[in-house]
Amino acid sequence: MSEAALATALTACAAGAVLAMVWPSGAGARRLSLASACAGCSAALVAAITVLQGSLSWTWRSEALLQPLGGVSLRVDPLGAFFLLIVAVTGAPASLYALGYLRHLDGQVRGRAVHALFNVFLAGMCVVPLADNVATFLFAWEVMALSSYLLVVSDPEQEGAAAAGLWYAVMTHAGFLALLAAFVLLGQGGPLEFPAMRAGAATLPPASQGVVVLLLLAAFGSKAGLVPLHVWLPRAHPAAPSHVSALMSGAMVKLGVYGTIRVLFDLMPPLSPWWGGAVLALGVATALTGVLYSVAEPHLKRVLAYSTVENIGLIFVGLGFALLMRAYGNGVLAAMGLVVALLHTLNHAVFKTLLFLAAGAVIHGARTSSLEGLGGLIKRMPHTAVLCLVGVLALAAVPPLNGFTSEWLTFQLLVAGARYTEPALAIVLPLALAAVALVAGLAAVSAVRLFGIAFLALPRTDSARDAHEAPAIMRAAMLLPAAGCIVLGLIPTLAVAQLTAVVSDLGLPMGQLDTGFALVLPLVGSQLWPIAIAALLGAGAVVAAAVAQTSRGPVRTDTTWNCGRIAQSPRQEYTAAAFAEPLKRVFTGFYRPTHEVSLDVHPVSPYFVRGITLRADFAPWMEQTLYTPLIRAARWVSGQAGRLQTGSIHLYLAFLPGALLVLLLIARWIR
Amino acid sequence: MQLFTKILRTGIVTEPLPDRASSAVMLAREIDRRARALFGRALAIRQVDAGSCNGCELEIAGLPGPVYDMERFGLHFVASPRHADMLLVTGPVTRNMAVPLRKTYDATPDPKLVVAVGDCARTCGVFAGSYAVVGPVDRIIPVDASIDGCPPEPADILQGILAALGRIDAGRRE
Amino acid sequence: MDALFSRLTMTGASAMLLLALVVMWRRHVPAYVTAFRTQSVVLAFVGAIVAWMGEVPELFLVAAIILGLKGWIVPRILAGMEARRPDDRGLRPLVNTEMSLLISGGLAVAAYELSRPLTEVVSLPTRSGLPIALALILVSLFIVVSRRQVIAQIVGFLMLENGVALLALLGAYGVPLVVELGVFLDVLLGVLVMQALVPGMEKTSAG
Amino acid sequence: MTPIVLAVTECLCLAIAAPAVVGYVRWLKARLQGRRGADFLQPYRDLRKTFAKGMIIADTTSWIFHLTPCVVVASTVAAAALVPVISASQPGDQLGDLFALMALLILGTIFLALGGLDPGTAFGGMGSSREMTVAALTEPTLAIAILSLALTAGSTSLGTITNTLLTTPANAIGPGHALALAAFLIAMLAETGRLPVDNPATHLELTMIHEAMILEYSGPYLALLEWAAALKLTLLLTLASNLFVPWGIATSLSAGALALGLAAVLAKLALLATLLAVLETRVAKLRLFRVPELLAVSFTLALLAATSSFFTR
Repeated sequence: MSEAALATALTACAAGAVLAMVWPSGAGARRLSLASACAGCSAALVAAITVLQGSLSWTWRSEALLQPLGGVSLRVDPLGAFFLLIVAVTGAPASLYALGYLRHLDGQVRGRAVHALFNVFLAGMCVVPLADNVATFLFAWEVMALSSYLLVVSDPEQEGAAAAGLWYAVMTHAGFLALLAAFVLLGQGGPLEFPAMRAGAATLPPASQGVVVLLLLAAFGSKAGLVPLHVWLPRAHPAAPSHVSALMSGAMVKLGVYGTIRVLFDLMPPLSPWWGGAVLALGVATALTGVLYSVAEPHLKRVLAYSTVENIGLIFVGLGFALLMRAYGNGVLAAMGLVVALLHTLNHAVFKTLLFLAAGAVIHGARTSSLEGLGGLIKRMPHTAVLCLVGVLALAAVPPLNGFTSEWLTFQLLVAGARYTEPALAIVLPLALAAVALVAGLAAVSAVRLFGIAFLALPRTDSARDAHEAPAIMRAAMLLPAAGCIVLGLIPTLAVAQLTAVVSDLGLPMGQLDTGFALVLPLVGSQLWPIAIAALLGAGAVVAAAVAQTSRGPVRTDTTWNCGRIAQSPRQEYTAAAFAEPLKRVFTGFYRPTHEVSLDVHPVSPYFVRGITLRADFAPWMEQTLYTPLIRAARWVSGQAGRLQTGSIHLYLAFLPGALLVLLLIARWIR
Repeated sequence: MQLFTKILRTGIVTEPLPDRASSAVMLAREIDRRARALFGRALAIRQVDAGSCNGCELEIAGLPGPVYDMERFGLHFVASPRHADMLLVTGPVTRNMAVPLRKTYDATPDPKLVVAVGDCARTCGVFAGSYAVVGPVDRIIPVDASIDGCPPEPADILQGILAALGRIDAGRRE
Repeated sequence: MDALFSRLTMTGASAMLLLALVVMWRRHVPAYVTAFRTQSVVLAFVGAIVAWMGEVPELFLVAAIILGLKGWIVPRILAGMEARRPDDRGLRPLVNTEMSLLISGGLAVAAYELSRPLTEVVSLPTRSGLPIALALILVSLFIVVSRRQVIAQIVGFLMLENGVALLALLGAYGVPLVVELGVFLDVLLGVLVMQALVPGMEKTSAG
Repeated sequence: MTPIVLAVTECLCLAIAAPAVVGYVRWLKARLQGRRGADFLQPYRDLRKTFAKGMIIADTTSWIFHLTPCVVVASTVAAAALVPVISASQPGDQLGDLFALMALLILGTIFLALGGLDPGTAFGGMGSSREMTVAALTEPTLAIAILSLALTAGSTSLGTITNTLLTTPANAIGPGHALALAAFLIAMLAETGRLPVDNPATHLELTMIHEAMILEYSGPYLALLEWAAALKLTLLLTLASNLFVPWGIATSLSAGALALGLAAVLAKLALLATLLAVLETRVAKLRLFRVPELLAVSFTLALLAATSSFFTR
């Protein structure tokens, strides 16, 4: 069953890629390729669910393909299937959405290329979580990276696309090299098959074990966007077409999480607690950095990109906790940590897909992507507004939406950890709890700012004033993840039940977590019953509305009260920058804000001011401190290398024996 | 600590209010029954300075204070006409304040009352005939009660408000 | 009985720690003096408890001296100094308030971690208060480092002394009486000397 | 069945008592200012009047403006349903725990902020921005205070915390408990917009936080919002009294026990409200940018509470 479904999925994607190129009419190419992409995602969904339900696992091997690298071998197990599920639930709405979103590209070669690459991208992401040897993994990983890179740079008139693509390419390939090195070390010269590595990893000397973990964190962290390797996300996401950003943020980034889990929990034996602590700290730092920037960022899609960084941080908090507990041999808590991390991965995939698609609809409809230029869209794009509100509330982690359940579980996790462990942790975990709580609060601020500035009040520009609602197909595509947010929020046990299979397959004892509709945690003696809470909220709201209706007073419409001013103009509204100002002041040490005010005064007297221009920005100190030196060093090295090219043919010939000699010596020395 | 010992030593300094309004208060029109029942012992007031010399504001500032304590009658000032039941208007209406006054009146939900405070509000006082003055308050919005005096005493203002509410009977009627 | 004993002493100790935190939060120097006075009273109270429940009668005397000296005389002297110095309420500390508070929180947490070996060797019922005493010492040191007003620094020094006394009380039911008296004399002399020196110090440090 | 009925009655009790608490605080403050003031029933009269008044809808607003009062009321009521009031037998624990309560309050705050942004006035946006900032900075304190309660009680569900404290009252002596209470109370002042964070009686838009968001509301909507604010204050006071000083709360469902519980919670509420009034008479409003310092204080207290309650448990 699942084999067939998976085969269907991959064939559908391949067919989509081909059709996009060869079909005569542009519109037909769009429809067919994206339809087959959607079909592929559905098939992948079926495959994933069958595997998770039966918690079965099967392998498939072919020496013919990728022969020189040792053949392709796939293994479907619950962990891989779960991430396949994530790819599917993100990919299906994205491809539906693209049907309407990319209509303007019909008849252009670029359109065909984008559709084809989209299919390739999907196929690559479907294969990554199933790879069972290094060759397959790296191949699929690289397919994924290259296709997404091309998609990022696909729009020439998108400003900064080339620079974003460069950042992305450099980061992802640095990650690739680190990954290669790590796998080679992990393989210890043996066959680079995951089962062999799993067997051999126990005998890995601790020193090289540390190196491996470090390299892997760098590699997967650069894909997932861990601080300080997150710099490419806020650059690449705005440049890419929105359905691609949704796919990257919802699924591709999560495959970095997948890699971390696969290697640290599956291939490698329990590590020393220090690594768990390090991952936890890394997660906290990532979450705080992401949320602080997402609160202050003026660009709509960059706000979402930074909030992705934040949520990745929360996921890694769960992972680090699980690593710690695994190191201390507390299997139940480790399992709980892993479940929380995976659940939040799924939840974030769903609502972030929704939000990126909504952002695409906004940019499509209002033709501007800066929050400062938007406003009042709730009247021009009513349906998008409702869908976006759902996503924003999930982002803010409030009941009864899915963001809340995983947030709640994270809190419970840290409390349980503080109760059941020795003093060292009891001092670390409260700080982590405080940080996570702060992140939750700031995420709420960012959510209110995003929705309130973009959709409420008066439009701030003409383009926002005559914005138009997204086409029906796009709204239908957004409806899917919105429904997902609500269902997963009301019945979290749906997902948790799937996760038990994953965790027990990784050999961790699954503590009893789910009963019916309520999440019950016997460990901390607390439970959550989202449906009941939702019912209570609904009842309260209905009663309140009814009470408000019963009043006998006359109701009339009037101009907004603005202290007797003659006319209200958008210039009186609070801007996105102003909304974030208090936090900028509180965390001024983090933002390092820069202000430059320039007065344009009348020549007659400095007291007649014609205009004031204020440029407020904050210093990107992470880039400056970390990447500027690196770039300078790279420049220097390449400059030195340039010296070698004197142009004399003899020197070039002399390089050959020299290189040969060096290599021979190295080989001799290794033996 | 000294603060609270002082509080204890001072005690309550609120002065009782005579239950018949002074002759300074003039009632333009009776409050209707429903509004009276509504505002019986709860009224929110928005103060509008329609161009006064701020003498009346100085007196009005005494109302929430300990001596006159308007809160004991269930009266309090609010920050927005949306929350208000009564507009307390001072000053001759200047040209610049005519529109804002009108807008403030429109921004106040029904039922609502208007009390004009001070001579200027009723007759434009010494500013009568100035090119900058449109006219008395009732030229712009309907006035329910007015209080003479330049400026009127806080007690008179309080009695005027209560008279407009029909809680004490006014000194004079039109 | 022992449980009550330890909890009471611990409550007193943490009250003293909180009073040290007051210096971080307030910017008004007289408040510092009040905080120190109250802290000394609490210290005397803790001493009395130890004397009573730990059956160490001579500690009653020590508590009485603490009450008289640190709870009355020294604050009087400090208030006198305060009256004679220029008003510098706007004077910011070297570390801003949020940071100082978070740092002191961190110091307290660290104190818990550092004093674990100590609490393991001590077997008295009062040992659970030791980390707090250590935290008090660290925080007062931080006050001395991070404040600009000289009086605040003196208060920090005195609170440090309180912390040491608290550590002695909880860790070993107090040091011999003679030593205790010597310490009191030192404190008194120190304060008097500082009182003489403050004007000069103001000039050099406050800038 | 009985527990459900009891829970509903408790929720109703809070809802009905809420304005009286506010009125009592106002009356006491008036007395402390040397005024006669209005009696504690005044808020009911104000609410009745505001409910019956006409309503004005600004022409720039959207359906969010109409949704906000309903959601704010709903979230506050849902939060109130989690709080043990008269009896410690807590069907509310089925729904959620303290973290869920926190999230429900945040839900209300979020919609209040959206409602403030919807008309597009400067003051509304200002209020929303400040309210969200304060709410975000309060979260960590609340979380750590909850943690220190959970460390001693072994659970984050309200009923369990109350019952554990009732069975082992020794937990209450000692620093952890007191520190957590202090931290919780400071965070509560910030959450409910009382002095020194926000002045509930101010008329100056520039100093407003909560009031600035509802400047555009009138009539029944305004009444709903004011009543929800009162309910929020009351439920947080009840929470403080029953989580930290649960004694007197009914542990059985006998009439006598319930009566005693009612009396006890009323007494505790009165005490806390008096403290609040005295505090608001004593302190002045902080500058907005000193509020983070206050929250840092409460955070430090909560941190100390968590650490020490770990070591004493």
